[in-house]
Order: sequence, then structure tokens, then C-alpha cells
Amino acid sequence: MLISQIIVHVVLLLVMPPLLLGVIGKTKALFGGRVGPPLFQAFFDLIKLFQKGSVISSTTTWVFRAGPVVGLATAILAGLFIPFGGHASPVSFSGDLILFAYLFALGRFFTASAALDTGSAFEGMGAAREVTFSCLAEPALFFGFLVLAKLSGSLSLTAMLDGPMPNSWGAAGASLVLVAASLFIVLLVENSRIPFDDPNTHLELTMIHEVMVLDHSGPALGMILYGAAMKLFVMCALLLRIVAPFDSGNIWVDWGIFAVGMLALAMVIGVVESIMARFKLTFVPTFLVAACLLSAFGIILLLR
Amino acid sequence: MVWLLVLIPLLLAVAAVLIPSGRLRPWLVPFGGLIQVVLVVFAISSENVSGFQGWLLLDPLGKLVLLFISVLFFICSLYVPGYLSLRAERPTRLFCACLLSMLGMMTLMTLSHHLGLMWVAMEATTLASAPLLLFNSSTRSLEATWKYLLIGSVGIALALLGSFFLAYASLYEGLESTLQFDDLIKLAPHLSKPWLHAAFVLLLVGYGTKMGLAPMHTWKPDAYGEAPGLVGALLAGGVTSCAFLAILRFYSLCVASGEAAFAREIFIFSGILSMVVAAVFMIRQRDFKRMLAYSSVEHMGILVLGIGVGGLATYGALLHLLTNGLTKGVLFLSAGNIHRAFGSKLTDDVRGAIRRVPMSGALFLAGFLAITGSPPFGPFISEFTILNGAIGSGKFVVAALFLLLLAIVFVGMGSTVLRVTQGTPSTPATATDFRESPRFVIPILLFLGMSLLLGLYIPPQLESLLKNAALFVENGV
Amino acid sequence: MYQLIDPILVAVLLLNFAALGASQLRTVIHAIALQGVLLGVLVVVAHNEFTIWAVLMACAAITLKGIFIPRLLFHAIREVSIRREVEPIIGFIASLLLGGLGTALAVLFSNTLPIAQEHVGSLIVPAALSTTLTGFLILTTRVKAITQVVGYLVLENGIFIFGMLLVEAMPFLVEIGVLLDLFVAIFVMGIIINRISREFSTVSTRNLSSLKE
Amino acid sequence: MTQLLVITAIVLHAISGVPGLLFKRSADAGQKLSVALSTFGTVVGITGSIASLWFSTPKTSIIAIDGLSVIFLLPIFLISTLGSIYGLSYWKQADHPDNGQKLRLFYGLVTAALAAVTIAANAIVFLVAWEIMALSAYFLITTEDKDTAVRESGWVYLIATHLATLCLFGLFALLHSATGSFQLSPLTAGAVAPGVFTAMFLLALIGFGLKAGLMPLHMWLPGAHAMAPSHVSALMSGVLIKIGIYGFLRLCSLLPEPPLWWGGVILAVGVTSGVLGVVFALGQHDLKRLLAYHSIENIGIITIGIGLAMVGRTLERTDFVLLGMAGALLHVWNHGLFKSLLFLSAGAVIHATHTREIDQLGGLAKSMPRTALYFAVGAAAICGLPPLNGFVSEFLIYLGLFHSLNSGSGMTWTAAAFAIPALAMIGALAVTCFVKAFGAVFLGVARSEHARHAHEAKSMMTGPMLALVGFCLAIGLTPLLVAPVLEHGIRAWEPAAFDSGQKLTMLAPLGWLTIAGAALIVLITLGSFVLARRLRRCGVNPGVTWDCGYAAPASTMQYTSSSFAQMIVALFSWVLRPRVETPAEQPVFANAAHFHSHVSDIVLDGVLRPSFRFGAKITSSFRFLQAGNIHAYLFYIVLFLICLLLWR
Repeated sequence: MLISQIIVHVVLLLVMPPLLLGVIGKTKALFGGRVGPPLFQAFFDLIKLFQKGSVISSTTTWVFRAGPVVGLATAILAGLFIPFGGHASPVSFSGDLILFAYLFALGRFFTASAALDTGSAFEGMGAAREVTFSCLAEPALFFGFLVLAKLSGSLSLTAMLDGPMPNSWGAAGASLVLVAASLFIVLLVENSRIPFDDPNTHLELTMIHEVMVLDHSGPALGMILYGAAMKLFVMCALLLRIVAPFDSGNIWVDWGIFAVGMLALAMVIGVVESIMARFKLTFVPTFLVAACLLSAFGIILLLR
Repeated sequence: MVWLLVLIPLLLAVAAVLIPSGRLRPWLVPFGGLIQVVLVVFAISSENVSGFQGWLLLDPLGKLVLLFISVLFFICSLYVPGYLSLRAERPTRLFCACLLSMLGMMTLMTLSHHLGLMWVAMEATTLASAPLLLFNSSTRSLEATWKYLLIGSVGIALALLGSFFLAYASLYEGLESTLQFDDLIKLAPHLSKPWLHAAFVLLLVGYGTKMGLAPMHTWKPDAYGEAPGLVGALLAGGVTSCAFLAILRFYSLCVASGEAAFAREIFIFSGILSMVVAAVFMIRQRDFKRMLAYSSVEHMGILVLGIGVGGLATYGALLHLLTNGLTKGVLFLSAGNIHRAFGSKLTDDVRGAIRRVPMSGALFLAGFLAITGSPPFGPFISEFTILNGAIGSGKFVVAALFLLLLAIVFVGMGSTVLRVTQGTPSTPATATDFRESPRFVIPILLFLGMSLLLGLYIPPQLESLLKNAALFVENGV
Repeated sequence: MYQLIDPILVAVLLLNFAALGASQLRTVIHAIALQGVLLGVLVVVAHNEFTIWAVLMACAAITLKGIFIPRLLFHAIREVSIRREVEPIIGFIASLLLGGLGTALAVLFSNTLPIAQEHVGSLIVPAALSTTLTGFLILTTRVKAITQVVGYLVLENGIFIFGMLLVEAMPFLVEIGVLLDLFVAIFVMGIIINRISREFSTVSTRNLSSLKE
Repeated sequence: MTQLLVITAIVLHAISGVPGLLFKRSADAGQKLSVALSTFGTVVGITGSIASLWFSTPKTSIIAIDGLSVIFLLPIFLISTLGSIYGLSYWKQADHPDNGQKLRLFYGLVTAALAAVTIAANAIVFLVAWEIMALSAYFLITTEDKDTAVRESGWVYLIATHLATLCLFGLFALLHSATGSFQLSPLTAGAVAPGVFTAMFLLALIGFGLKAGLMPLHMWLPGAHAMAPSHVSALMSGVLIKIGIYGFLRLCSLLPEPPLWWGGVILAVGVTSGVLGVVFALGQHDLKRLLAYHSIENIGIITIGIGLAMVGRTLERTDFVLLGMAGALLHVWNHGLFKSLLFLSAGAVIHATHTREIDQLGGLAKSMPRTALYFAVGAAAICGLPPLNGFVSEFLIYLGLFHSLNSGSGMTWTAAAFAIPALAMIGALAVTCFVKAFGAVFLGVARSEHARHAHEAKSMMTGPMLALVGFCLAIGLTPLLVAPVLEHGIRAWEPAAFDSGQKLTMLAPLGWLTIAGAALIVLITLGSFVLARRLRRCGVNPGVTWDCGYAAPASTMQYTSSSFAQMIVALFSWVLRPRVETPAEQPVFANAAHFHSHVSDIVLDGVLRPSFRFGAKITSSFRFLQAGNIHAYLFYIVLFLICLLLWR
């Protein structure tokens, strides 16, 4: 693996996530008939936040500050395990998919704890929802991994997503469709997108992720936003490789394909957000169970 | 010389009646116990102890039981002076005399090789123990004694009939009719089967009544519940062992006559039945002394079950005879202390015994754990050996039932024992100012120590004694 | 003399019924006393010859079963002023019927047992068993403690009858021991009855049921 | 020589509580002496155990130390001593004159007996040590036997452990019938009927499962752990229940040619325990009960690993055996470390606040910062989060399960197909539960007076916790170091595991975990540095928590632990059967309202107690047979006599 490839990977990982948010926003604005914020609005927000002073509740402790940091750090590290497009990831070893999933769990542990640190009822509520839904999202994710591992016969994300993917579509396309659908649901839930969550609502009672970070401000909030965007990016990259396993043969063309694909995926998310209404909160578990069942069914198809 | 073993306790009993000093008299009992232990050890180590043309003979089985009884009696007797000094208001003359004559009769029981003599000794044991039960002289103890006496006498009468049947079994086949055990063993293969069966059943029911096998056990809770703890220990350890010894003799007769299968079936059946009955009545038992009585029923069941299983389990059952007896000593004596301290034996009144009488309470708890087969106490080894025997001989259902019943008994017994021992001490209206002095504790400690020792290490002498006895039971020689 | 055994045994059986059917305690004890005497005679008859031991045994049995124990019982009745009625748990008719049934069963059962040549046709085994059963019947169906002693006595008599089969087998020493034990047992029971009556001012065993689960 | 060291250690532990009996009830000297003995014993014992890995000693008929023993010996010694040091301050003799001596006596005994179980070479020694351990634990649980609830829990424990012992009786009797000796030596296939092997397996599963607390045999566990003093809970949860795992492993290693379904059953039991354990934990609001249910969960995880290894033995797949066993054994250590850490920190909380009710606590991170930090580390470790030790062992098990995907046999990879997502779910649920516990206890604002007046624990208490934190980090960051020891353990369990030349380090990229862990720490440090710098640069205004403009936020407005878990509890209400008190419909001006949910144990309170009550009722109905009526008694005799006469 070339150093240059690693550098591209890391640069993409660090730079591109806020852009996805911009694309989603733009798509939604288009659907709403508005001009919408600029594509790079998320970058501007981040820069501004990192320069602002903050208000920190006197009830809080170090945990409150650890939340954003750990959330961001885990997202970055997880990003190093996932292959972007047809390229191998910088770090890859047998079983890295487990670490990948557990890094997000670590982030969740600290962001949720940070929310509880404020002692606010709303943030407690948000934290509860966040961790509760992940209990159903995790099995769905691992069901998906199972299918991928079974198809590829290997246990690292790179090997799973890289080489054999196109062949797998031929061999077990149905399973892959199911897994992709399941992962898409997981992606939407984990990244608090409509129809499962609405980051833009003004009613805290109905929110999941956003309500957890009510008390964070300034640089800490910036880190949270950045971390969230990165998480979205990483999961999109995972999904993208499953639904669009195209390899051109040329390394740099592949990077282009990847970037375009990611933007396209962001647009899809934007479209979904625009055309769907938010579900009632109590439906979320139902959908997650459905996601589990979808990928479980994917396995059953492989069992034949 | 063998008659000395019987005579000395009886002479001491007479001495106890004659001796005028009330202070000295209680010490006659441990004195007698000590002499007996010495004599017994001497007798066991000698080759051939017999007398009266084979009427008295110390066979391997007899050696084992005799040794056990004398040790049990000796340790119990250490408790006597202290106990009697507490009960200064009661006349001690009859008590001491009866204790000593009971020892003599139990010894006679183990020695006698004549069915008639054995019967006489058994009945005499019953009669000698009746005044002991009556020691408290309350209406309740009166009732208990009456039941003990009547049921015991009826049972023992059946045993007499059984003995006659046995003699007739040999007469019928044109053989010389005899009640001498060794002759019967020799004639065994020729004995009339129907008479033998009937005799065996009668003897089992008869001596089983003294032993306390269900459903002939009904006197036990009453008698053990009302008797002083000391007497309970002697009855549960000594008298029952004698009765069991008798049953074993008839069993080896069955073996010799080729009817072992029949006897074993009945043993297994009545063993399981006893355990079931004991388990049923131990659950939610509010009276901890009655609970001990049911525990005794259970263990009598285990004994006959072990014999019924045979093989390794025979050894186990004989070992269990010792371990159960010793552990029962712990339980009865400590229960006696607790009873004395609280003036009640109902779980409603008695709580926190470990704090009120620390040693007795702790020993009671330890005794409970021991008797339910917790390693490393003796009953564990013996029960485990019986289980091994059952499984080794392919009797899986019996083994499973055995374990299940042990579990139920543990639950039933445990809830009572723990209620008594743990918690904040209650002060029922009947509470006394009983103080736990060493003389009330040392005998219990001795019992527990021996029970523990048997669990960890069986001395080679005892081991060979047990092995010989087991061989004797299985082969009749 | 051997042929005298069966008539005596028939008498014994009839006395069983008398003991079962009598409503007066006094009558019952008389019946038992008579039975004891008959058993003493039986000893001599069964031995088939007048040995000194046989006569001694017979005397002992008669003294004990026919005279001493009945006297003891009478004494107890007087001493503790027991009411004269028997107080059965089941009626007299029923007792008699059960007694009859028991006798029949005893006969049936003894037929299943093989009998030695010299005892074939003899009533000893059925009589012994039915007397034993009668003893049990009295024990289980009579309320008063003293009647239970009577029942025990009848039970013992049944066994005693069976012992007649074994006159050679049973050494006198043992026989004496058995009798002595019986005597002591009854004596101790008597003492206890005495104390029971003092404590409870009655000897009905109905009061003796405070020890229970 | 090494055996002698281990035996010396056992003796030292066994007698460590004895000197205390000679001192006055109010004196602390005995306690110090006992800690010194225990520490010395541990040093000797750990030296001996580790040495025995390299200098193999001949087996005797009584004791035998092999790799598997060492795996279990190390945590026994370590955690016991840490606990007893902790006890110096937590259960000071002067504060507990009534039961301090008793506690230490049995604490030493239980440690010694635990160690003795692991080195027993024959069934009798095993049983004796086992029962001493079980009974000592009973007396430890009932340390405060004046309390009815304590006695109640102790009694449940005693029943359970005795049932376990009886199962072991049956098990070893079968072993004896199969081999003719009590030696714990491998059986040969075909020595006895296959049914006997199956019976042995099932008896072992029940007997050892009862001790280990496998669902649904866990009924004793929550109560016992909650009622015991915290360092005892730490010892029980950390090592005592593992002895059940040890026994099960030892026995399984003796049974030849396990059929495939054994592994399947073990896996299924493991998954059940794992998922239900954590689900039940979520429903608790007693801190120690919560931790206790997590023990059930972790035992489940260990069992999943064992199940995989058993499947591996059947299919002769050494990679399953290596990974499954390595995961299981390492998780035995890890759970011992982080669960004791959690119990010790919970003990510190209880010591400071005198309550175990989570909803009475809150905000302790301010008054007890060190304890809070240690608890957080323990919580992250138990959730299996990187870079801590819990992750390493779960990683190995995951890896093994993933390996079974390409086993070709449809059966096994179905097993993986349900075990992997289950494991994932367990992890996520654990995160939920520990966010709840950590948040409700240490974060936010104090919910009661108890919590408001909390104080930091003394160094005698925080010291052992810090040591445990160190071990958690060390194993999490450098798992390569422990791999050789694990391989020794696996070799003792299944010598054939290394036949194919595979090694643990070849199968599991343990080195990468070190790198990833280090990277994570670097990133977090970097992030913290950046954040701290930005905060300093841009300024921080302290304020009150923003509650949508509410003027006077109060501590009661915080989300309680009940509310936090409410959604999950509702999701799993089909098994939890919570009793929920919801507030009634309110008028326009609402009155005080109250939400409360209580989750009782489904096995104990739902099944066992009612059936015991029913059984007692049935047996009581037989009481009439013994009504004091002598006529009836005599009648029984006649009846029995007639029955026997008609027997044949």
C-alpha cells in the first residue's frame, strides 16, 4: 500500500464528512423549493464553533468534556478501518470489523454519559434513546457483517469489501440487497436522520441525538458535529461499497468514483429526508427489528 | 470373659441404684462408659471372643457396632454429670441406672448370636430406655413414653413371631429347628423359602419398628422430641444401630439362603419410603427436635437403602451407621442445649441461637451441614459411597431418587435450622439463664470432631473393621 | 396327648371373640386370663411329655398370663377408677366381623405356607396368626390404654402359640426371658397408665394425642 | 517445589482469618495480621503458579497443577488479597465487632478452598474443597445475618449450592463407575455407554452451571451478591462463580468425543445467559443487583466461548478450540478484574452513602472523583469497549465465531449466525446498562441527602481499585503478553489443539489490538489537548444546566435510572415481566406523580418460589397421617406388614 493512498484516505476522511451534510442540506432545500445554505455551510459552522466561547454547566465533570473528544476520536479511528471505494484501508487485520463496531460503542458510551452528566431530563432522555436504539442496530450491523464475511470468506473489512464484492453480487445478489437495505436503516438511525430522528426540530422531547448535546457549546459542540459527520461518512462508505462495487482499474479514477458515489449517497439520504415524514418514536424499534430480520433473512438465503 | 462386657454395666447400674450420694452417682455413668470402651477395644483386638456355646460371639459386624456403641455411649456419658447437675430437682437414681443397663443391653444385642437372646436384649433395651424418656415427667413426655413403649413392644412382638418363623423354616425342611444364628446360616440354603420370606418380613417390620423405618417410625418424633437431648442421641445412635444390626443378621441369612434379591428389593423399597416420609414431614417443621427425629428416619432409610443396593453401598451403609450416629450426637446434644437456653423447641420462639449460645448454635448448624452430606464431614463420604454403589451397579433410578430426596430433605431441614440459629436472639417467655459451659460443649465437639475425621481420613484399623463387617454382611461369615 | 392341642386352640380362638365382643372390661380381662391358663396347659401338651422344664414353663406361663397380669390389670382398674366399659372406636359387631375376617385370612394365609409333616392338619399356625391379628384389632380399635395392654397381651399370646411349634428349638432360658420381658413390659405399661390417669385423670388415649404434626 | 509453593499459599490463606479470633473484637490488629498473611500467601501462590507453567511438576493422586489450574489460580489469589486490603478500610474490625472476625475467617477459607478446587486431582478432594468453598461463601453472604433479607438471600444460595453439590455427587459417582477410580483423568471413548457420558455432561452443566450462575440456574446470584459485603461480592463475582466454569471445563476435558449437540447446548445456554442477564440488569435499581446480573451476562459470554471450543473439539477444528477457549479463559480473567473493580467501587459508594438504591444517588463524580474514574474504567471494560481488557476477550470469541462461518458444516455456522448478533446485542445492552448505572450514580446532581454528603474513599479502598484498573489497561493494551499463559491453559484442556501447528497469535492479530489501542489513546489525548486549548483560548462561562428555560432546575428533574431503562424494559417485557406503576391521569393542574418499575427475577420469584410454596402445601396436606393417634400408628404397621407379606 502506498503512502500516497494512505494520505488520500486520511485527507478524504478528515475533509469530506462536512461536505456530506452540505449535500444533504442542499438536496432538502431543493425539494423544499428553497435555495438553502451553501454546500460548505458545515465547514463554516465548525470553524465558527471552534472559535466561540462556551457555557458549561456547573453540575458537570470531566465526563462532559470527554464525550465530544472520545466521540470524535473513535470516529476517526473507525474511519481508518473502512476501505474507501476499491482501495484497501490503511489499517486492516483479521477481525477489524469487530473493533470498528466497538469503537462506535465506545463513542456512544461517552457521549451518552456526557449527556447524563448535565443532570438534565432532556439529555437523559436523549441518551436513553440513543443507547436503546443501538441495542437493536448493533445486531443488525453484525448480521450484515456475517453475510459479508460468509460471502468473502475473510474477516477484515478491506478483504470483505474490496476484492470479491462484484463476484458476490453474482453469487448472492438477493442477500446483498437485503443487507444493503438493513444497513441503510441502521445508517439512518445511527446518524439520526429522518424518518427516525430530526436534527432540525425545535421540540426537544422528540429528538434523539440532538437532545443529548443540548448543553454542549463552542468547541465541544464543534467536535460533536464533526464527529457525527464523520460517523455518517464512515457508514456511508461501508454502504456505498456494498451497493456500488465498481472498480475501474485505475487508482485515481477509483477515488473519483468513490467521492462521487458518496455525494450521491448523501443525495439519496437527502431525498429520503425530504419525501418522508418522521416516524413516531415508538416505531423506531420496530424498524430496527425489521432491519435485523432483513439481514438475518440474507443469511438464511445463504444457507441454502 | 465376654460376659464381662454385659455384666459390668449391669453391675454399675445396680451400684447406681445402691449408691447413696447424689453427687457421686452421675459420675458412675462416664466411669462405666470409659471401662466399656477400654474393654471393647480389648475385645476387638482379640482374635476370638465367644461364650455360652456360641450364644455370644463377637463377629466382625458385632465388633463394628459394639465399638461404635461404646464410643457413642462414652461421649454421651460425659454430658451426663453436667446435665444432671442442671436438673438437680429430678431424681437421678433411676436415670443413671437405666442408662447403664441400656448400655449393657445394647452390648448384649451386639454379642448375641441367638435369635431369642437377641430379642430379649432388644426388648430390654426398650424397657430400659422408657424411664429415660419419662425423665422430664411432663404430660407430654408421658404421652411420648406411652407411644414409644406400646409401638415398640408391638413391633418387637412381631419380631419374635418372625424369629419363630425362621426357626420353623428350618424345622419344616426336616432340619433341626434352631434359633442359633450360626446354625441357621449353615442351614440357610435348605430353609423353606415361604417361611423365610415371611420371617424376613416380620423381622424387618419388628426390628424396623425399633429402628424407626417408615411407616413404623411414628413413635420417633414424639419420643425424640420429648426426651432429653442426651437420650435422643443414644436412641438415635445406639438403639437404632442395634436394631439395624439385627436386620443385617437376617439379611445375611437371606444372602446365605440365596434369597438376597428378595431382601434387597424390600430394603430399597422401605429405604426410599422412609426417606420420602421423612422429607415430607421435615418440610416446614416447626419443632427442631421433632425435625431431628425425622432426620433419623431418613437416615435409617439410607442405611437400609445402602444394604439394598449392595456391593460398595454395603460398605457405605456400615460407614453411614457410624457417621450418622456421631453426627446425630452433635445434633441432639446441641439441640438440647438450645432447648434448655430458650426453654422452647419451636422455631416460633427460638431465633438467633448462635448469639445466645454461640458454641451450641454453631455446632447445631455444623451438625446440620454434616448430616445433610456436605463434604468434608463423615456422612458425605458414606452417602457418596452409597450413591457410588447405586450407580456402579446400574441402579440409576434409585440413585436419582436418592439425590432428589437428599435435596428435599436439605431444604426442609435447612429452613428450620437456619431459622433457629441465625438472626437476632429471641427472648421467649420460657427463656432460662442457661450458661454454656465447657461440659455442655466438649462432648458435642468430640462428636463433631469424629464426624469430621471420618470424612477426611478413615484409620486403617477402622477401615479393615468396616471391610470385614461388609464382607460378613454380604456373605454371612 | 397331642390331639388335645386342637380343642385347646379352638377354645383360645373363641376366647379371642369373647375379648372382641365383650363390652365390660372385666369380662375381657377374664377372657384373657382364661386364655393365659389355656396356653400354660398348651405348653405341657405340646411338649408331649412331662419334663420338669415343661411343667416349670407351664407354671410360669399360667402364673404370669393367667393370674399375675390379670390381677395387675384389675388392680389398675380399681386404683385409677377406670370406667368399666370398653369404649371401642368401631362397634362390637364390627369388631366381631373384623375378627372373623381376620381369622379367615389367617387360615387362608397359613394354607399358603408349607407345614411340616407332623403339623399338617394342626390348628397351631392359623390359631397363632388369628390370635395375633385379634391382638392387633384390639390394639387399633380400643380407646382405653388398658384395653391396649390387653390387645398387646393377646398379640403376645398368638406368638406364644406359634412357639408351640418350636418347643425343641426354644431353650427354656429364652422362653423364660421372653416371659420376663413380657411381664416387665406390662408392668412398665401399668406404671405409665397409672401416671397417665394421675396426670390426665383419665386413661382414654384420646387425650394422648397432643404430640402431632 | 512449585506445588509446595501453591500449597503453602493455600494454607496461608486458610489460616489468615484465624489469628483474628484471638484478638479483642474491637481491635484492628487481627485484621492487619490477616491481610499480611493473605498478601504473603498471594505472593507465594502467584509465584508458584506462574513457575509451575515452566517447571512442570509430576501429578500426584491428590493434587495436580496444570495450565488450566494456573489460569484460575492467579485471579483467585490476586482478587482475594486486593479484597482483603480493601476490607481494611471498608469492613474495619472496629466498625464491625459483631461479624468482622467471622467474615475474615470465612474469607480466608473460601480463598483457600477455591485454590484447592483448581488443583484437586481426584473427585473426593475436589468435592471437599468445593463444599468448603460453597459453605464458606454462605457464611460470607450471611455476614449480616441479623437482617432478614440477608438471611433470605443466603438461604436461596445455600439451596442452590447444595443442589449443585448433589449434582456433582451424581457426576462423580458416574465418573467412578466409568473409570473405577476417583482420579480426574480423561475417559476413553466407549468405556461406558454413551448415555452415561451424556448424563455426566448434563449433570456437569447443571451442577457447575448452578455455581456459575448460568441462566436459568442463576436464581441465587443476584440476591447473594447484593447482600454480601462488597469485597465479598467482588470475590464471589470475580472468582467464586468462575469456579463453576473451571469445574465445567475440567469435566468437559475428561469426556471423550463430545457429540456436536453438546457444543450447541452450551452455546444456546451461553447466549440465553448473556442476553437475559444484561436485560435483567437493565431492570434493576439496586446497584449491586445490577452488577450481579452482569455477572450472569459475562458468564454467558464465557460460556459462548466454551461452546465454540466444544464444537471445535467435535469437528476437530483447532481454530475454534484455540479462539473459543482463549476468549473464554481470558474473559474469566477479565471479568474477574473488572467485575471486582466495579464491586469495589460500588462498595466505596455504599460506604459513603449507605444506600444501594441507584435512584437515591447521583453526582458522586464530584465528591468521589477517583472512585468515579475507576468505575468508569470498569464500566467501559465490562461493556467490552476498546482499548480495555473486556474487548480483547470478546474479540477472540467473535473471531472464533466468525471462523466457524467457513466450517462447511451448516449446523455450526448457524450457531455462529445466532451467536454473533447476540453477542453484539449483549455488548450494546451492556453499554446501555452501564451508561445508566454510571450516569445515575456518579453524574448529574445528587438525588438524596445520602448522596449529597458522600466523601471520597480512603486510600486503602482506592488502592486495590487502582491496581485493578492497571490490570484492565495492561491486558487491554498488551494482550500478546498473556497469550502464552492462555495457550498453556488451552493445552491442558485439549492437548490436540496445537496438533495442526496453529497458534493463538497466528489466529488472532493481538499485536494490532495494541496498535489500535495506542492509536486510540493518542487520538483521545490529542483531542483532549485540542479541546482544552480551545476552551482556554475562547473562555468558559459556568452556568446552570439548560432545561429549556426552566428557571429552577432541581435534582428530581433528572432522568432516573428507571426512566432510562424504561424503553428497553418495555421491549423485553415479555421476559422481564416488570411491575410498573404509571402515574394516573392528571387534572389540568397536575399533582405529584410517580413512575416506578420493578423487575423481579423471573426464575426465582416467578417459578421457584411459587413452586416451593406449592410443594410445601402439598406436603403439609400429608400432616394428618401423624395426628397423634396411636391407633392409626399401629394400623400403619399392620398395613405395611400385610403389604410386605404380599410382596411376592
